[in-house]
Amino acid sequence: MAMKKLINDPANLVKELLAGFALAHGDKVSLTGSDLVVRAQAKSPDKVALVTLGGSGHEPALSGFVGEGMLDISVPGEIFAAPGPPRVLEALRLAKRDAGILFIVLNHAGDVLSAKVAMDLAAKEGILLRRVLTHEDMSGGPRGDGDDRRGLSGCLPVIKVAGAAAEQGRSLEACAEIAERMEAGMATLAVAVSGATHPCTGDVIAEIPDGMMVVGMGQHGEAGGGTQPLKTADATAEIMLDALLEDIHARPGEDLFVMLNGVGSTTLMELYLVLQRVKDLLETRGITLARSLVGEFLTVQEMGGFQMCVGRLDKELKALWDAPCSSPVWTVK
Amino acid sequence: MAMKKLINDPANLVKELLAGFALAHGDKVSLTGSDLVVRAQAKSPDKVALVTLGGSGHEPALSGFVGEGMLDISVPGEIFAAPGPPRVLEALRLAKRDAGILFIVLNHAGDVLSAKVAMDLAAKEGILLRRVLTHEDMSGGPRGDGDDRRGLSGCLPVIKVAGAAAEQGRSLEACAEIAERMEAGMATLAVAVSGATHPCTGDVIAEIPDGMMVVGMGQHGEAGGGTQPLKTADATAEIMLDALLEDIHARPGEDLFVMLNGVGSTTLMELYLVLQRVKDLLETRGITLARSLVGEFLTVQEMGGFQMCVGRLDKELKALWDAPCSSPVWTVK
Amino acid sequence: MQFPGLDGEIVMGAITHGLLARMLRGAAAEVRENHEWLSRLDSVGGDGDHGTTMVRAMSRMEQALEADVSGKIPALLNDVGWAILGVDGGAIGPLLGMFFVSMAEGAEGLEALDVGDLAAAFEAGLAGVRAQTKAQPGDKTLVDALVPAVEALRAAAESGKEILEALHLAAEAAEAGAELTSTLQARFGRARNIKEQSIGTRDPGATSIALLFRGFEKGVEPHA
Amino acid sequence: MQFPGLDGEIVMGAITHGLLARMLRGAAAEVRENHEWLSRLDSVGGDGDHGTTMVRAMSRMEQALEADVSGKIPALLNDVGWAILGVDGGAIGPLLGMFFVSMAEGAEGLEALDVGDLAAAFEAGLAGVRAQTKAQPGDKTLVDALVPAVEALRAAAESGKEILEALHLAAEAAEAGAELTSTLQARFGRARNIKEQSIGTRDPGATSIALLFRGFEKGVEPHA
Ligand SMILES: Nc1ncnc2c1ncn2[C@@H]1O[C@H](COP(=O)(O)OP(=O)(O)O)[C@@H](O)[C@H]1O
Ligand SMILES: Nc1ncnc2c1ncn2[C@@H]1O[C@H](COP(=O)(O)OP(=O)(O)O)[C@@H](O)[C@H]1O
Ligand SMILES: [Mg+2]
Ligand SMILES: [Mg+2]
Ligand SMILES: [Mg+2]
Ligand SMILES: [Mg+2]
Repeated sequence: MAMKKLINDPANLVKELLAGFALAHGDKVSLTGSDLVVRAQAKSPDKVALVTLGGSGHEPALSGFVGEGMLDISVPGEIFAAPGPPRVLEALRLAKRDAGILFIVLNHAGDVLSAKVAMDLAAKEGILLRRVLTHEDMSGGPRGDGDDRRGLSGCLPVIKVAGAAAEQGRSLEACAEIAERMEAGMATLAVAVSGATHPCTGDVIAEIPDGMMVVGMGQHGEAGGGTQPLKTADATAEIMLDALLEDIHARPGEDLFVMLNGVGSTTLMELYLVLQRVKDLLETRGITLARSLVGEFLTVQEMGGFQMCVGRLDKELKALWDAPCSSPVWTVK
Repeated sequence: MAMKKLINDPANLVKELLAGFALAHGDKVSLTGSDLVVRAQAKSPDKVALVTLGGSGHEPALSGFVGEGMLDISVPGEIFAAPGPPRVLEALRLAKRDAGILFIVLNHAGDVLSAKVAMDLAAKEGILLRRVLTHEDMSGGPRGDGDDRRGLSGCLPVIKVAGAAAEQGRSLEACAEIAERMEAGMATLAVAVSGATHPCTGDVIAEIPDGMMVVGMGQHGEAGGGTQPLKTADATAEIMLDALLEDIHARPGEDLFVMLNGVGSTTLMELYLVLQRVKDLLETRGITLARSLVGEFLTVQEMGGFQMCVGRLDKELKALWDAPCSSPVWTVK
Repeated sequence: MQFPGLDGEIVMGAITHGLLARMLRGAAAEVRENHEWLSRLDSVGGDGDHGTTMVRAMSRMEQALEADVSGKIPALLNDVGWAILGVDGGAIGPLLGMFFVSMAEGAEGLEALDVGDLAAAFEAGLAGVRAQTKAQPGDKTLVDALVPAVEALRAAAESGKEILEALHLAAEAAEAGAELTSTLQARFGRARNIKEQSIGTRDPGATSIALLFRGFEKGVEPHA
Repeated sequence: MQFPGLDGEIVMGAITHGLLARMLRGAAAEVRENHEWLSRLDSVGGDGDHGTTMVRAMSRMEQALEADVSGKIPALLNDVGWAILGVDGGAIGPLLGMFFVSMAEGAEGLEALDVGDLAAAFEAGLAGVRAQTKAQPGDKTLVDALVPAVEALRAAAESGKEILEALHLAAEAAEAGAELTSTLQARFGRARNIKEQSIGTRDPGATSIALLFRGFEKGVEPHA
């Protein structure tokens, strides 16, 4: 697979992309300090702040989730690499407030470690924060063994509801509880149909043989599931949904959201087919598709495939899901 | 290039994708009649209606442009094929009103012919409408010889400003004038770096050799420009911007918008690099990047590359650009 | 002249409703047999779907033939036209659809068509097509096959030719016109984008017209 | 013992600021020489960037060495630690960074380190790493090289070994620990996702630790 990317010097890739990102979404976000992405209009300091960190190369994630009703700060790292603790600490200092910081960390070793160091240092400075770890990738291991489960695109719904709660002025405890409730009720499963390349090194991220697909692929092409023949949209939807519903123990009568996150070259066209099938399958099980979200939110360069994230919604979470927000990836009036 | 798409029976592809599309964006759009895409909340009948038509397979276009402050109805055709006149006529009948219909047609033979037949029939039924043709693809031929220039993603800004004008209650004449002013001041140029496949037939849409790119590729892989070695993001931006600025005769002191429309597998990351460079280049020419739009609006399946659309903005067009809207692809509060 | 074995629907020298249906079925068969060639021609300068679209148009036409209970020539032609207009098929759908819709107008009120009536109906069809497009003969479109075909039919009518003979001459003229398009540069349709590179290949739309007229002829030919 | 030719900075049996700088430069050289191997190891169960990230960390370390004007061991170690923390480099950055930052705390107030001080500083560094991760020896991480290395240094100090000898024993122990990781299944880091498939390859992080200790030794060795 020859790399065909329109880039400049790989050494400046992240700096340049952040500059362009801030330019493209200047009404919603801006850059500050050591390339921290912050809201264009800062949230009132008496409200809980939301901060996250993570590698770049997954655009629009994670910085695209910054904005009113969502994140206050994202700390973007290098391509697929967590930012180091100093910049994370810088973000925590910037967000420091009496109301506290909800610190959302996706479960990947680098992110977790960087966050841990930064939090330890922040604690010494009297910065009040609560960490919420997202680890909803069911391909990592059995539910309960949380450490094995990576954080995939499910961070988006978590950020949406917790961000809405913070915007409403709820306490740190309340925001953390909401984030954790959302997180605990969800699971994500990925399918990959074609590979991608690392934009700096040209290294192949996942090679998927012709006519095959891989269920359970991680965010950087890590293996984790079975290679199997490429299926129809309907059959793929069914395989994935069945596994996810079993994982979250979904029961008839429940309300769920479904997010379909295209990871790169898979078209919206395909995702719409999958969503349609998901809805029908849920109906036959007596489950309501209460909310849905289809698009490219957390990508893996030009990889083909998508992540299906399914989660439980109660009345409060639904209201928070529907609450106003304004970020590059999600605007609710 | 082996086709790797998650689809079902190709014969039902468009029906299925429209159902999923309407489901995913049920708060903004719905399906009616013979799969016409309409706004979830209809516009007041005393305001001008906006209608368009076009082939499918370009998701989110064109139906993703339906919503408050944008289109009232889109008539989606088969994959890459214009809808036949009867469904177009159905849409015109549905939109019929004393205020009139602004009928936006992208310059492709099929669309133009289908629109023409439908308009002739509509005229017999006393339906008041004005057609606006978008044909801003500068690779088609010299400016002025409009018939040679195809309608590419530039329809989006046209729909945005004309839709905003209609929402403000302006007359059909005024809306048409605004659409035409926007259209006359813009040009689009496409670059392709990798090909795609037709989802129904598996046919290759554009084969682009390793290490090469094609400037001036049409929306369905039609040739139209030169094949050249793949360049950096900066160099590509410069080649394209220079050509576009010359085409629209941009002068120092002017305000322009730039839209970068990813057509499939090219990442947002790359588009952000291009935008950054475009801004710098405009600055050195004394031109202001007054508005920008980066994303995937009108795609060509999994093709790699993007369309750069550049256009003149006056005070009124800027205000209309910023006016509230709510469609699957564009929401302004 | 009386064609034997054709359900007795034949009126000497005139196309009845039944014979029209045969003509149309003949056209459908001819297109179906050659659809891969049509797509191949379209893939040079267009999007390679012309054969597929024509087959879909022909299927719609056959459905209209199946559904028709009017027994009237104009009604049948109008239904066929609308059926073809209903194909989401790019350029060819509206043009071919309007050809038949306009033909129906040209045959208004007639129970059967003699050679002159047939020429008039085809002339109306051609006018319907030309109302939709600025394409002129020489622009490498279906107009290049349709104009000579209709002219040949009119000439045959003027010189008192029989229907089968007239249709044969029209088919020959359409084929000659289509063949000639390979020397032309496309000025309409997707193929205009490839400019000079369109020279050397027949226009797919013109080729379809040639196939339709060949099929009309075969449809009314006495069965061997 | 006095090493000749080392700028007169050597105090018998103790690591001065200048010698510490040599140790660190030695480590950087050793990693740089082997970075492709490190990335190859990481590409089995991880994302293949470990060598690249380590090189970036070493470059940052060298910048800190360059910039250092304190002349103090704790300040130098702390600067090096923060420099490495500043690398956007996934898992290894925070762990290695905290290793040096914590070492600095362990050397607080000292002008030079005798073998016992050095052991204590490394123990503080190890504790700093272990405060960040639940990984235990046997979990196939850098802990598997670091623990035996630090233990060997402590044992050498207890038994009155000289610094060079002590660093040699630590390097040997680190290498043995890193080599042993090839028999283990990864329970931390990205490689845990490939489960049993991680067996058979050395852990990249542990391998880096072995290279660092080998480099420490080489850095203080008398020049040939
Ligand atoms: N503007 C036009 N005027 C006349 N004929 C046209 C025009 N555009 C296309 N055609 C005819 O249609 C044919 C292509 O039909 P088809 O492939 O079905 O449509 P599309 O190009 O939309 O895929 C061309 O070969 C040409 O004969
Ligand atoms: N949670 C952890 N605890 C201890 N060591 C870890 C942990 N995660 C990763 N490591 C170490 O880091 C090494 C991988 O480093 P590196 O490739 O730089 O990071 P990343 O996996 O983020 O790309 C592993 O070989 C392992 O030794
Ligand atoms: Mg075609
Ligand atoms: Mg077509
Ligand atoms: Mg790694
Ligand atoms: Mg990494």
